[in-house]
Amino acid sequence: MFDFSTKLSSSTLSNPILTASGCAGSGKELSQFFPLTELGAIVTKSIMLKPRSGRATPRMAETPSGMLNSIGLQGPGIDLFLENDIAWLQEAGVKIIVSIAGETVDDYAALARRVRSLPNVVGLEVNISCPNVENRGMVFSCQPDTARAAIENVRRNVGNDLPIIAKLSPDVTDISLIAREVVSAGADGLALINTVLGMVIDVNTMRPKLAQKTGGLSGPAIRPIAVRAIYQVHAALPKIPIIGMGGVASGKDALELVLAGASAISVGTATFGNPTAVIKVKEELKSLLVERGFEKFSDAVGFAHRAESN
Amino acid sequence: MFDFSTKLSSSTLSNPILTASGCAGSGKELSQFFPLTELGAIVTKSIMLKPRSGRATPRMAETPSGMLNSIGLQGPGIDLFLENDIAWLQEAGVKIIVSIAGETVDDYAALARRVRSLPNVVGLEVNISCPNVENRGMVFSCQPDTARAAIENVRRNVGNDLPIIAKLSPDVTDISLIAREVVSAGADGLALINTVLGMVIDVNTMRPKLAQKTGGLSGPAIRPIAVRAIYQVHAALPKIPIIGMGGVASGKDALELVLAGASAISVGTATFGNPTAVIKVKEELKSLLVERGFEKFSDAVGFAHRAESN
Amino acid sequence: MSSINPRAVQIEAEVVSNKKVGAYHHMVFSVEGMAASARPGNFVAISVGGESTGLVLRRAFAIYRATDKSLPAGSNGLIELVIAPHGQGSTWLASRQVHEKVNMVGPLGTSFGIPTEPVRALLVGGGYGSAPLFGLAELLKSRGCRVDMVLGASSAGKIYAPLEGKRSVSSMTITTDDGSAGLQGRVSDALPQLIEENESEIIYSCGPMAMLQAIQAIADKYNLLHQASVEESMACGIGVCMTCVVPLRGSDGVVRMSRTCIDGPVMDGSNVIWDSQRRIPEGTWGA
Amino acid sequence: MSSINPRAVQIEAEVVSNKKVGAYHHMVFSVEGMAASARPGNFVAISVGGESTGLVLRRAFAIYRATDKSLPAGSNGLIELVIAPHGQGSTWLASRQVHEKVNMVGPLGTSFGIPTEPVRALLVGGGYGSAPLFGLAELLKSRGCRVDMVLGASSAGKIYAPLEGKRSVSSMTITTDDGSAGLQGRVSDALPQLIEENESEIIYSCGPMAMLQAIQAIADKYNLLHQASVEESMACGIGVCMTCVVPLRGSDGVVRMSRTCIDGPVMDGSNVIWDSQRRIPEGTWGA
Ligand SMILES: Cc1cc2nc3c(=O)[nH]c(=O)nc-3n(C[C@H](O)[C@H](O)[C@H](O)COP(=O)(O)OP(=O)(O)OC[C@H]3O[C@@H](n4cnc5c(N)ncnc54)[C@H](O)[C@@H]3O)c2cc1C
Ligand SMILES: Cc1cc2nc3c(=O)[nH]c(=O)nc-3n(C[C@H](O)[C@H](O)[C@H](O)COP(=O)(O)OP(=O)(O)OC[C@H]3O[C@@H](n4cnc5c(N)ncnc54)[C@H](O)[C@@H]3O)c2cc1C
Ligand SMILES: Cc1cc2nc3c(=O)[nH]c(=O)nc-3n(C[C@H](O)[C@H](O)[C@H](O)COP(=O)(O)O)c2cc1C
Ligand SMILES: Cc1cc2nc3c(=O)[nH]c(=O)nc-3n(C[C@H](O)[C@H](O)[C@H](O)COP(=O)(O)O)c2cc1C
Ligand code: FES
Ligand code: FES
Repeated sequence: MFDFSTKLSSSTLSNPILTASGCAGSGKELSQFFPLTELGAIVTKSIMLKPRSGRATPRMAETPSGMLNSIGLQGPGIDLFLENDIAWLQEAGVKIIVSIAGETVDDYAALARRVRSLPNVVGLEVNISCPNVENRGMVFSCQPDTARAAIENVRRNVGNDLPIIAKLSPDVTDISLIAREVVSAGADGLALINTVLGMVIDVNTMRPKLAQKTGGLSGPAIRPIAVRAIYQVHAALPKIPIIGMGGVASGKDALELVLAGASAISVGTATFGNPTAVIKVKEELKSLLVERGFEKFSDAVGFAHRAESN
Repeated sequence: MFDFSTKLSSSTLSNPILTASGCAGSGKELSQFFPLTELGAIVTKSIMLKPRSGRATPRMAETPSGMLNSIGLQGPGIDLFLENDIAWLQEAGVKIIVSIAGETVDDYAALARRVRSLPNVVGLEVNISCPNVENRGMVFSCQPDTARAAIENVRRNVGNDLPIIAKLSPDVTDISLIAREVVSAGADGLALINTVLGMVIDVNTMRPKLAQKTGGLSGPAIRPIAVRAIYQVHAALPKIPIIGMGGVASGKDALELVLAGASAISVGTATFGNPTAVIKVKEELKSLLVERGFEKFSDAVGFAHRAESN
Repeated sequence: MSSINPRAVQIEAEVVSNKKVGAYHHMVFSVEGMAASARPGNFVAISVGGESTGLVLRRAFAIYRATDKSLPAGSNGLIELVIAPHGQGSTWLASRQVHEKVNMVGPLGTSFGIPTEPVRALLVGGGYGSAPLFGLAELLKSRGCRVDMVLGASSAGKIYAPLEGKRSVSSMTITTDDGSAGLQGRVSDALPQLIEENESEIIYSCGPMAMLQAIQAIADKYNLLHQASVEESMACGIGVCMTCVVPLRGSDGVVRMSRTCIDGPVMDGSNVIWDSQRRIPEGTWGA
Repeated sequence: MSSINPRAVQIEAEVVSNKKVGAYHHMVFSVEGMAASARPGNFVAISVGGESTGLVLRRAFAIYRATDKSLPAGSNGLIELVIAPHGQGSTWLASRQVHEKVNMVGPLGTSFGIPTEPVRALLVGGGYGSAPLFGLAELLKSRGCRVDMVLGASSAGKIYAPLEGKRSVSSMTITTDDGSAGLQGRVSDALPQLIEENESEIIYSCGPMAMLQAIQAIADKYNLLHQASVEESMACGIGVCMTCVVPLRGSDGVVRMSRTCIDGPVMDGSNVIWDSQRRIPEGTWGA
């Protein structure tokens, strides 16, 4: 029997396939296409303290093998989120990784307190790829000091039984440096990668296509960047579990990220092209691992790092 | 009559379409498919002081809408390069932008001295997206101080009539910062963007596909990153000419980069898929500009930055 | 929390026919049970580009007709679409041959609200926006409504108005920007007179956002109900991406950025805050 | 500076026929004048994936046959390829229908060297590596050479050896790894006996790098010339990207990383530094 379970620090998941934050609605929408309990866990869209309208439209542009989005963290705020979305997911018996996003270091602390002990919540993904309103809108995870401050604040407010997973932006000179910083600040795991900053210009209006000009690039186009980031960070911090994501649409894609060092895989943009993409990824990944003679999923994690002589 | 000419600091080119460094061989190979004099200029592969074997194979992997390469700057060294490649291009009457690459700050100075006054050479592209052997292989253009040092050394060795164009890596937290730094160090223009660091893992061997593990991602996949980088840098330094590149395969693609702020366009990976890609880009870009009522190419440069009210 | 059309399924739909009609392709797909649950106004979302494509997002297409009951028992239902080859995705779809299969999710979204009493309805379509109106016209007719239709486009080739579709309408007006068919001008130019002549009580519309906005202004003036099928860029079509939003006033009076794939595409025109592209209207919840 | 095949041109080639043969597709393309300038060993580079594809690189295919002179005056030349559907690119190509067009650049690369005197030649092919050998056999035969051929593959379905191709060979030996056709084993196992029996003077080979390397060892032992058609990943096929290199000893004795699309694919086997994947051999120029 193949053992498909995986561990994210203190939490064990039945399998390593997750949704990606912001790419699965409230969960309910996808439940029409497959039982959400098939997932290792659902990762919720990043929630903020207050309700938020998000950005103006157009919010998206298709790009070669990818897309840009600038949703701008639209959401109902933590109160309604817990009341509606989380309650529904708990009822459905789904394991949940809650993703939180703040505009200030204090926001992260306040959000962490709200979710630190909820039934079915097996992880806290701290999306620090957000603009810091107290520092000229600079993204938290792009500077070691602000990345550290956000995670320290979450750590102080969450006990050791809820894994804290810091989600990093790839738009930095040295992602291993940021990874080390957040781990030393108390993160139990890392989520790699958030979208890559990009822009599309509409050649008809001759202006940026998105209302907010720039957006986040996701999808298969960025997969080589994700694999590289995961490989680099796993080499630097081999014991820290990584949730890998970026352009995974098939089992082969997921396997690439696992071999690079990911202990779990989030599927984002692929769900837009195919509502059942997560199930496809899950089934294909399992067959590929079995074909290659693995008896446990965990043996494949970081396997591409083994010495050349093997 | 549409005026397709463009200026890169003190040099005027008949049109803004160039090859990308490392993507046009020595020029000769392409000359079989079209007269090289059709180009605004040819940008040569980055040349180093000494002959260089480059990296071991496999050196490339195809990726969704892109490719990874790790050629490792294979080349004959500056002596044979001037004797053979440059001599041939001069004979052919082609305008040349020479690209140079160093392992040390002194290499850049030595190379600059060798090319500072050669017939037909209309620009010096300084590829500082190379590993610095004196600083743990950190890429010159990824740190403000080493980026500055390399450009200052070139500036000291080149007169004002040969434009110095610093070619930057997008793999940095803030590309405008690096751009400002190299401009204040004496660069007359910028080339944006070099490849994005990536990796592909071969799911059969379960190791990195490229012999050197990581490689540079190019092609349409990275176009949104190029557009964003050009837009940001043009906003920060509106008077500095930019050679734009990254995934341009059609006139529409080129127009995006021009509207973002590029005064010239290099076509790289697209040439691998289509030997006549540069000519296609040139012709399509011209028609698109004429259709949109532009009388001069230069009026379109940075046009996407105009005020919203227009 | 609004949710996805509960009848939506994902299937491999086979192309049964593909015919060029003016500027459009009229395509028929064999869709198993999907046709039975489709209502006028619903749409389908289709994967485009094939195996090695760089196009990662689905494309949405309004259902032109869904045929189920009239077919012999046991046979597959049919869904018909009207495709305007525009960019890469629609051009790929329009070049599919008979027997090829495409991945289709549907039926999606809201449908046109049908009055319980017979009313005098005016149906307004722009370009391929006429597609969902013919099925609607049939349904309204069967409920005893009077149905007038006005279709506009830039030129004659872009008017989609097949003969069989006209069965259910009492009058059909055509407008073209260049005057190559029907009246010269925009549909909205023709509306006041049509509303007055036909004593219309409700407007159903589908077309570009600017057209819908102009119709809303007229509906306001004449104090008419207006059910508009809006069109925002959609990445997923199933409510999970939040790209397709428009500001919509809820029954509680609060304006929220609402998903047109779930709370739409058919929306009550008077609740939509029109002309809000590139900005969030003041007072929107969470702005 | 070596340079691209001076006869290379870029054309839209029309598919004239596409037949499945064992594990392969035998495809014929109408290529205007390209056939006239093709020599055995040359290859073509084809764009794959179609309009909206995410596949950005060309794929290289050895020319199986080029027909020109035997055709009526004024008609287009033909180029034939043998395609193994493997990944996305080759699978796309193998599913092209008659009358579809593909963008083709060719003829590219070096060709097999033909001795000026009649010799006794042994042609060795692995899998689709047999493709360029049949045209070579015809040419050698016409020059009065004796031609023996040995083809190997993992199993019978992967041996490409059409009847018409065998016309020019004096003997044909087949090996398969699983013994499903011919001798069980690898081609290199069969070589020593064949060389001795046929008194071969030169080996021509085409197939996977590991096979070519094994053949070189045998050629060295028997002191035979060995012209090998190598296969490295190629991004461009026309000498501009430097991805396709192998370490090759030049006439000056210096080993350089040389482009297999320009200095190859046919190379003098004794000058190739085999087994150099994932490392640069010591002493290579510029290493
Ligand atoms: C609810 C709904 C119903 C639709 N019904 C029809 C129909 O019946 N017939 C028809 O031909 N088309 C219809 N469309 C438009 C269709 O979904 C495609 O957007 C259009 O065919 C252009 O796609 P493309 O790939 O050819 O163009 P591209 O320019 O390659 O598209 C790039 C991206 O932009 C989006 N996009 C481009 N144009 C539009 C547009 N006008 N509206 C929304 N998104 C756009 C595409 O969906 C895609 O994600 C409908 C759209 C929506 C949202
Ligand atoms: C000189 C030469 C001659 C060739 N002749 C033939 C032929 O006659 N018949 C035939 O079926 N194939 C031939 N090939 C292989 C062919 O070019 C493709 O590489 C192969 O079809 C796989 O491409 P794909 O898109 O299906 O696979 P993918 O796995 O999608 O290819 C991804 C990338 O890897 C490269 N790649 C994958 N496998 C190989 C390989 N074995 N060798 C080199 N590059 C590879 C591809 O070119 C492509 O760039 C030849 C290759 C070369 C270099
Ligand atoms: C429409 C959209 C919305 C997203 N929203 C969030 C979000 O709220 N929080 C977050 O951490 N990441 C968000 N992401 C990033 C994804 O979770 C993921 O990191 C990224 O898209 C790369 O994965 P993919 O290529 O599989 O989509 C979003 C991505 C998309 C495309
Ligand atoms: C095979 C290959 C070789 C390259 N060699 C160089 C080089 O020698 N010097 C350099 O500055 N950039 C080099 N580049 C980067 C390109 O010049 C260009 O910046 C990048 O590929 C983005 O453009 P593209 O997407 O059009 O290829 C190389 C790129 C490729 C794909
Ligand atoms: S299209 Fe994705 S939420 Fe509406
Ligand atoms: S394939 Fe590009 S140089 Fe040989």
